[in-house]
Amino acid sequence: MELLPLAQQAIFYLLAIVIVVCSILAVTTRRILRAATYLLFVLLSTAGIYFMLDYTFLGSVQIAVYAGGILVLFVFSILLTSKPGECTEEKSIKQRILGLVAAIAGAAVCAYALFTYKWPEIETQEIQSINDIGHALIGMDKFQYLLPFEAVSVLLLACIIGAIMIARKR
Amino acid sequence: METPMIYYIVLSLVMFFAGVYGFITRKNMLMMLISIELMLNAVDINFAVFNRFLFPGQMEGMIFSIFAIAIAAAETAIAIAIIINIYRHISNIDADNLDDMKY
Amino acid sequence: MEYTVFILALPLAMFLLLGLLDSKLKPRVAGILGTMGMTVCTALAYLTAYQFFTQPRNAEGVIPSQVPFNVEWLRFTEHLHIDLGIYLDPISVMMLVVITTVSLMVHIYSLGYMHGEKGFQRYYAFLSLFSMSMLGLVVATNIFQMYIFWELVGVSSFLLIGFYYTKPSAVAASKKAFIVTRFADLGFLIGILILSFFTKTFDFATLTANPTAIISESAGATFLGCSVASWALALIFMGGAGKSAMFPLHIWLPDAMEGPTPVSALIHAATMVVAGVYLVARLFPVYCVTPEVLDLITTVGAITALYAAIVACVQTDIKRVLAFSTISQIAFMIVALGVASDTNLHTGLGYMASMFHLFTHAMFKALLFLGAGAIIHAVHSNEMADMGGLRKYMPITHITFLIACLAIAGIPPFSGFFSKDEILTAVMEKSTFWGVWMTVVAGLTAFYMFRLYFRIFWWKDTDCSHHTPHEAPATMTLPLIFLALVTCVAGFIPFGELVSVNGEPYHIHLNWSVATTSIIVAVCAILLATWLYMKENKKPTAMANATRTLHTAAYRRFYIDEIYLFVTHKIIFGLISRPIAWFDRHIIDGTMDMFAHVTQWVSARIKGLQSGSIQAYVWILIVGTLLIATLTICYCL
Amino acid sequence: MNFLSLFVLIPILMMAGLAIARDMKQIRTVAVTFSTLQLGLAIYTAIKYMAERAAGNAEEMLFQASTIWYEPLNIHYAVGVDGISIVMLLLTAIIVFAGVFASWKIEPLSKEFFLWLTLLSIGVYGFFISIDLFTMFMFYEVALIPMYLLIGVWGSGKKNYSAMKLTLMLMGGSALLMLGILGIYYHSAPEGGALTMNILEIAHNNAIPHEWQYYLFPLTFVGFGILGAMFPFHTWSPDGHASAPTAVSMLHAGVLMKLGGYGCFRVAIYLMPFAAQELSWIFLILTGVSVVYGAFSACVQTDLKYINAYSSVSHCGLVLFAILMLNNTAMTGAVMQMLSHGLMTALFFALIGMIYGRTHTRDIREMGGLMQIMPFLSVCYVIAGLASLGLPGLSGFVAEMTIFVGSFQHTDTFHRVFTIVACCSIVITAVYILRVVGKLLYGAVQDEHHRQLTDATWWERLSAVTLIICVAAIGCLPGWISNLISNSLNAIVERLS
Repeated sequence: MELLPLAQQAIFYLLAIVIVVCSILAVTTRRILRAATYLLFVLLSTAGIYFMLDYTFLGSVQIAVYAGGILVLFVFSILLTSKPGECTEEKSIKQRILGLVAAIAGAAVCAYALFTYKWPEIETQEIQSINDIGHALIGMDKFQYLLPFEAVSVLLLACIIGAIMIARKR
Repeated sequence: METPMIYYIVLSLVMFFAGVYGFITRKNMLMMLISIELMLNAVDINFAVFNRFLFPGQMEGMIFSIFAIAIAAAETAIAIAIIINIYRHISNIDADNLDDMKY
Repeated sequence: MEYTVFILALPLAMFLLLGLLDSKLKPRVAGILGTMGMTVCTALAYLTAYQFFTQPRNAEGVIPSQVPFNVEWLRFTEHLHIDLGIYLDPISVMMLVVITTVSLMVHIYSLGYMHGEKGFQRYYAFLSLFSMSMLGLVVATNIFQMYIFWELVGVSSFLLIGFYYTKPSAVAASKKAFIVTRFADLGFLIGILILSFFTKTFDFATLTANPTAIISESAGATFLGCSVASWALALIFMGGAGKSAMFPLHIWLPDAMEGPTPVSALIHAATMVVAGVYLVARLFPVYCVTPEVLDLITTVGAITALYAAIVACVQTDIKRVLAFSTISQIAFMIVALGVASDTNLHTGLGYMASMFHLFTHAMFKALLFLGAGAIIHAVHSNEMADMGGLRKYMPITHITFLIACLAIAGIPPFSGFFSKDEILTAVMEKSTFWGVWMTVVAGLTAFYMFRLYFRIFWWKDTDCSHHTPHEAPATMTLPLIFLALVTCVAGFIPFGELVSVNGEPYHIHLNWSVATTSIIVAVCAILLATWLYMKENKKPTAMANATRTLHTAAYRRFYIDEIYLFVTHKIIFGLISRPIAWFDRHIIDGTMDMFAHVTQWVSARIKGLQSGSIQAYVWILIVGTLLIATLTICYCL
Repeated sequence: MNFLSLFVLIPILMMAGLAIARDMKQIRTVAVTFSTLQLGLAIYTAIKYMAERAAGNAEEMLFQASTIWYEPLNIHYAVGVDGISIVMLLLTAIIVFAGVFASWKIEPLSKEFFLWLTLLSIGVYGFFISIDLFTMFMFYEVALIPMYLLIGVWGSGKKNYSAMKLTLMLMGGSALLMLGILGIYYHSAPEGGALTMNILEIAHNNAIPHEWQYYLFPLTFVGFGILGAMFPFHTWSPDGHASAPTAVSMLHAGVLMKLGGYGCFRVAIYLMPFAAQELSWIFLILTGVSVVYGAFSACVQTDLKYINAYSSVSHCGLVLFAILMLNNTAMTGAVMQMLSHGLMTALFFALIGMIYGRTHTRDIREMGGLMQIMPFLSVCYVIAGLASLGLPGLSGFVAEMTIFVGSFQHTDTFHRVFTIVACCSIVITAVYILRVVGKLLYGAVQDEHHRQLTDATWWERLSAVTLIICVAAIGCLPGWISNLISNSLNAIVERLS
């Protein structure tokens, strides 16, 4: 992508704002369907981030699997388990404040670590093509991942069956 | 590539702790699941970002993200199946009500 | 003289035979078998005595002691080992004769007395066991062998006292006898330990050959102000005092009369109870080096003699009277040993006197007990109240009993006179105080013996309409007659020629001043008894009433038994055992259980953390992670 | 193959035989055959051992053999025996033999009972023949675990509580022991040498630093001491024994408790002589207390098994007490006391089991006059009692006297005074033994129902008579066994000086 640096910056900030705002809204809203919607925005923006990093394959997977697959599941399950317009119960204000404190404290500790750490300067290099990714996923050499790939496929299959088994009516 | 790496990481940091906050303050299990998704997503971003900025010639991070996404999908499917099953049993999906397996 | 082994082996074989074949044998056969065994044994003992005393004396005029048999039984250390052997010297040979004689008499007597009793074979088995143990005790070559047989006689005494095991009083008496003597034996054992630790030997010959070893080896070590040597010997004497029923360890002996009467005659009058005297005599040269212990022995003996004599005056159970008389007479022997202070013939007179009295006393006391047995056999009661006027029905018993009474009262020419005279002489020479004291006791002895005699044979004419007492069968009268004969002649045995403190012959000569005094005292006492008890009258009751407190106290044996009961039940059981048992259950075990309870309690608390609430887990996770992270940042960066 | 391994092999074959046995008759046949074989083997070993010694074989342990089975920690299956092990093996074989007859009619699950009992005996035999620390420890655990089931399943009274308590406390001991053994292992050789678990090699290397001995000695001594019922870790014993079935009580009090004393010799004293000398006084006080304390406790108990269990505390206390005197005579006495106590306490428990099986009560207040009803059992009980209170001619006397004389030879006054304290136990022993005899056997019959009861059957007689013969044999002819032990102790005593 040959975007101008400025434009790139602008897009990044846009995505960043969307992510930050939507993730906070997703965890604070009392309407669960809205939360799912906010999550959708977050996921899509994340895909945008991946595109910005030139990981187009990852971005596509993100949109296809997360935004396309998982979120649909969420929406279905929300519709199955709650009535329209119903607000979810929340914990007491005290607990929420405590949670907030914990989250902020965690964030502060992490941020401190991140900002004090000296990151190495690395030269930018050419990005691997989708070809390479494909080879890596089904190759058997070093830095190639056929076994995990197959394991994940079996896992997914097992999940499909398992999910059906668990969720079916008895 | 003018946007420095740290920007991305801070972004994922915010997302992650938003997830943490959601996880510990919401009663509804679906909401907790959504929070988990947020956290997972934040981690995925980190993988990708570290790969992109620190090990540009390789693709372990990205592949990890792909697997993480796949596993998240699997996990969500199972979790939602379980939640639906629980809902059938107790017409409610509040985590507080689910402590039969304690001890 | 290797055949002496059979003196021990025969009774042992009899015990095993009768014990193992218990009910397979006919009672009669068992009795005769046991008696025959004992007869052979007695014959062998007499043969030994004859050969021993007729052997040539050595240059000093001493009959050399012999060890015809000795095997090592158990080796402890280089120096210390228990041997089993046979040590023959004048006193052990004398004891062999006494024991086998009395034992044989008792065996024969029991054929009649125990006839038809349940457990007849068992009785003879125990008698054999006892004879074996007692014989083993007297021939012991070393102090540990003596201790071994000491314990064995203790247990056979226990078994025989508890012969009528269905009778609670007999069971209690046997228990008491065993435990009291066991307690005394503890002293004996500790004494042996101390003695052997310093002298490095158990052997009598070595110990007595070098009696000062204990003093020199212990090198002035003291404990509570007394030298260790004194402690050792005093503790050994404690063992002897327990067996010989010295005050205050005498309490078991009167109760031991619960056993069959022949057993009382054998064990609790003639043989086992003199074991303590024998023990002191055996170690006499060693005792001589610690005069303070000899003084202790004298004091204990004198107190016991007076105490027992007073108590004997008021008892109404005839066996009890005899029991206390036994205690008193043994105390005479003990006093005699105590006043003998050295191993030369003159100052060591008490030694000879003690042994002489042991010999004569064994005979006449056995006679008294067997006679009492015949009486009990006839009237089926131990109580004086049920007796009286028996002289007409039981002439043989009457005569023999009278002879024995005269002997014990110290009337010449019966054996008791000679031996008691020697004792009084020896005591008198040492200290006039004890001499007078013992003479008074001798007078008391004459009094209570004749009180007994008159109450049994005179007093009143019993109403015999429902049951006529009859003379005992021949198996019972024969031993009486034999022992009576012995009592008549024993005084003329030249005892001092055979047994004396250093083995040299000693010519017994009567000290007429002492003898006259004692005869006068004894005759006065007998007359007093005659006046009081010859015919049924109210004088004794009146006297008892006049001295009510003293009489009751004496009758209750000055409450010594009550004190013991208090100590054992209230203090040992109530204040030691029970608290310890409680402590064990509740404190020690409670602590162990507490560990278990604390574990359970803690786990019950911790399991709350496993609440099943995911959010709680996450909370803990977050807090934990934060903590670790913070700590890492603080300390590592 | 070394013939000592037969001690483990025969019980294993016995288990196989039991596994295929189908009815009670076959089970008994197998049990009797194999326990007789074991007894024969033990006697054969003893004779062969004495023949070897007589032939001048002066090796410390005879019939040694060793096979490595776990390389990384240098753990061997190493066997060998000396006089002490021989005595213990004989004891085990005799008690197993008597125990089989004592449990002739065990119900229910007889087959399983004998299987577990055999496993227990494997552990005990293995422990006594091993000279490798770890293998020894392993056999020790093998002996402990079946106990839990044997008490828990076939016991009586509060069996679950007792089984749990016993197992947990002994496991606690094992934990200390494990630490101690590892500690010894890591100091078993001088700097740079090959570490070893072999007891003889460790003793030969003599490399355990003194400051380490201060830690390792208490660990191992207490670890084994718990099994030897050392005050204040003895409380498993009364409850455990009271609940255990007859044969298990016999084997446990008779043999398993001896593992403690044996271990103290073999491991604690032998390998750490320095600390043994330095620290012995602490344990001397504890064991001296337990001698008198156990006897006093026994005086007021009313349950027959409790009386006997406390008497075991007292007698086993004497074993440890004598061991700590650290001289040849006292230690000989300790081994003899182990043997003697093993036999007579087994006899006691066998008789108590037989009486309990008839009267269904163990409370002495509810019984009386048994002499009239079951004379054989009562006479045996009296004999056991007399052995226990130390009657000459029975084994207890020999053992106790050896201990007392040996202990009193100690040059230190403190030790001698404590010996006198321990001596007092013989009087208290007499008190509680006679109390039971008087109450239980003599006197009038308490319960008229008891009059219908029968005397011992032939197998019960066989069991009791076997033990009585052994007790009397040792009591009458103690010389050979005392020599056997004392010669083997020389090696240990030499290391102490």
